[in-house]
This record gives sequence, C-alpha cells and structure tokens, in this order.
Amino acid sequence: MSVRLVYFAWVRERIGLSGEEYPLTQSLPAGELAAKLRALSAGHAEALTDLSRLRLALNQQQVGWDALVSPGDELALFPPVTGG
Amino acid sequence: MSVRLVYFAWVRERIGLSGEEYPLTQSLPAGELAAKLRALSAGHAEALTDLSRLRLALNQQQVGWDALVSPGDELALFPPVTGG
Amino acid sequence: MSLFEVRVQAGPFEIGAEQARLSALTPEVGAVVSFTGQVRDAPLLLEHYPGMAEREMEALLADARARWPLIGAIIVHRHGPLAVGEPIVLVLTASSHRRAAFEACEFLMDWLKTRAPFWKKDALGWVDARDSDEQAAARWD
Amino acid sequence: MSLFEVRVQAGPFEIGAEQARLSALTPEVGAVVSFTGQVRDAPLLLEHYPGMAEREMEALLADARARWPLIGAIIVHRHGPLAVGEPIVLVLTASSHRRAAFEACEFLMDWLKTRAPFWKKDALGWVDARDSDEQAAARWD
Repeated sequence: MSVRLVYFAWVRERIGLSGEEYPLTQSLPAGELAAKLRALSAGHAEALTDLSRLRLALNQQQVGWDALVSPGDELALFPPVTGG
Repeated sequence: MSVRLVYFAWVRERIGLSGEEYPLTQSLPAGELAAKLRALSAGHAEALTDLSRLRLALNQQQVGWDALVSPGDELALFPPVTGG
Repeated sequence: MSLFEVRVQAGPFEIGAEQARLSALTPEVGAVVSFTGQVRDAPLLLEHYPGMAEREMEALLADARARWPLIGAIIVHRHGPLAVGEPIVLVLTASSHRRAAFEACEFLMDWLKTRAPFWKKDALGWVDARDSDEQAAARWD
Repeated sequence: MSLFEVRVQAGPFEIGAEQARLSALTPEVGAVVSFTGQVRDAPLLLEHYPGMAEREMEALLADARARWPLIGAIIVHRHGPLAVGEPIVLVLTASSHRRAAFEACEFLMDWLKTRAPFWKKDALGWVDARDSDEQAAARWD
C-alpha cells in the first residue's frame, strides 16, 4: 500500500526525482504527508520546507493541504504554474 | 465653382447616382446644402428628407451638419456605417 | 522594428501569413491577438468609400498606438460580394503583454464598426446600424 | 456542429489551419478570436504534467462554454525547449458575436496562466509566478 508521488519544476530538481512510491497504509492530510517526506533526504527537506511556496494536485485535481491522501492515490507537488 | 457630392449605400440608390458636381460659389453649412439638394429630384428629396438618418464626411473626415462646405470640397452623404 | 498597416481589398486574406509578419518583428513580441469577422447566415455585398476607408483605419491605428504599447497591428477589410463563411475583416495586434494586445484588438474592432465607411447589404436590403455597436465603441471614450 | 479541443504537443502549430477548422463549423460563426503567446527575450524550457494538463484545459473549456455561447474553441499548448519568437500557446474561440469570442478567449488565457500545470525555465532558472496573472484570473470570479 503506497501513494504515488510526482514532482515538477524545481521541486523535482531539488528532490532529484520526477516521482517515487511512498508507503501509506491509511489516509492522512497532504500537509502531514509532506512533513513526513522531509525526512527522506536533504533534497526533500529543502524542497518541502515552506509549503506556502508549493501547490499540489491529488489524482490530477488541484487541492489544498488539508486534502486527504489515501493509499493508491497520485499526489503531485509543484511550484505555482507559469505556463501560457 | 462647385462641390463634389458623393453618395453611398441607400443614399446612392435612392438618388440614382454615386456622385455629382453641384454649383457652389460661397461656403454654407452642410445642413443647408442638403436642404437645397432635395429640390434636384424625387430621389434626392426622398434620400435627404430626414437628415438624422444620415452621416456626412467633408473631404473624407466625419463632420456634423453645421460644418461649412466650400467650393472645391468633397462632401459625402451616407447612412450610419455597418462594416466590420 | 514595428509594423502598422491597413488594407482594403476585394480578395481574401490569410491569417497565418499576416500573423507571421507581426510575430517576427522583434524578440519583444510576446502576444498576438486576432479578430476575424466572417459572413454569417446570408451572403453580403460590402460597399465602401475608397480613400476615406483607409484614412479612418489609419486614424484608428494611431489612436490605438496612443493608448497601448503596441509593436504592430494590421487591419484588412474586404469589399464586394461575400459568401456565407467568408472572412470580412481581420484585426491583428502584437505587444509584449497579452492585456495590451487583447484590449487594442477589441478597441479597433469596436471603432471599425462605428467609424469606418463600409456598408453591408444583404437580400433584405441595407443592413441597419446597431445601437449595441455604438455602445460597444462608447466604452472606450 | 461544434468543436472543442485541447492539445499538448512538442511541435509547432499553424494558426491558419486551426482557425480554418473553426471558421467552417456552421454558418452561425461570425467571429473568431485568437491569442498566440510566443517566447520573448530568451529561450525557454516548458515542463508540464501530462494528463493533468489536458484535464485542466478541458475543464477551462467547459467553464468557458458555461459562460459564453461558443460554437467552438481550441487550445494548443507546447512543451519542451522553445527558441525566442516561437509560439508557446494558441487559444482560439468562435461565436456568433464578437464580444463572446473576445471575452472567452481572454478568460481562457487568464485561467491557463494560473491553472494549467506548465512551468517555464529560462537561463536564470525557474520563472516565478506573477501576482499580475493571479489578479487577471480573479477578474472572472
């Protein structure tokens, strides 16, 4: 049981991965999950220190940090978008 | 000494001419000139009865009925524009 | 480099070709907005006042340039008989930023509708001017 | 007939070809508005979130259709490396009347800038999001 994490732009670069599986056995808020991820590496810690600079999408829908992440979900972490 | 008159759209069709020379020896307001033109034919009378339905351009610049028309000028009479 | 141009012509125009001329002007072009008007519902005949038409369109471009930081703009207006679906008018604006390009394009169209000496005739006769067009143009006063 | 389409692609697009698809939809099409964004000043790399990007763009089209009487709309957004002057994004809207086509096109661009998962990187690093884009999008709330 895990959650699929995907990273974009400087979040991806600082973590050094475009994505990874993270073990998850029960639902928890995205903000709490992000706090746990900081322990994974120095890069994770740096990328995820200030959550106010990040945006997130749960199963490809933009959500807030209180969104509940469940096993099997896809959670994306990225900076505010700059396309167009 | 004359003024060059040009007509467009239904003004042209009612008068039956796309343009004509009209004798003019001294300047007068466009509204007074238009009133004189009504005497030229039944078509002129019909086209020029209600000046509020018409617009005018003096030497290719939009003006009002009080604009002074002088010998040698080009005066255009036409309905409100509908291009674009 | 900048490019500001007006044309009145009987034949059709190619939006791709016209837009390419604006896109390539300078590396500062970041936004190009276009408006294309096309014949809806029934065929039209478009009459115009040669000379004055170009002159009014030039004056509109000068007005738009005074209001927005444009790098280029092109207005092409057709005359003569036009079938349903055929393009009537093209307005293209280029600027560094999208807001200027959008606003200038809309301004030019609103004013073209109420200032440029063109008249449409369809099977029912000469098309009447619409109050809604006057109101649209008045927004920019 | 109507046509609503979004695409994310690495290669360029042809505004003439895309616009022709909207122009020909029905005799009710009277106005087609386009916005083209192009790379300004320095080369860019555009990263995106495959799947979600298309999904957000589809959601924006649905939102635009609920607000304006559109006959068609196309959004094409590129990804990957892009040189100065190259087109990044194309938004096309078609309606019977110009106001709807203009407003919907501007709405779609404003929301694309703040909703669609694309990120620009230039020689100085990742481009920061701009407050002015947030404010532009908020106009439509």
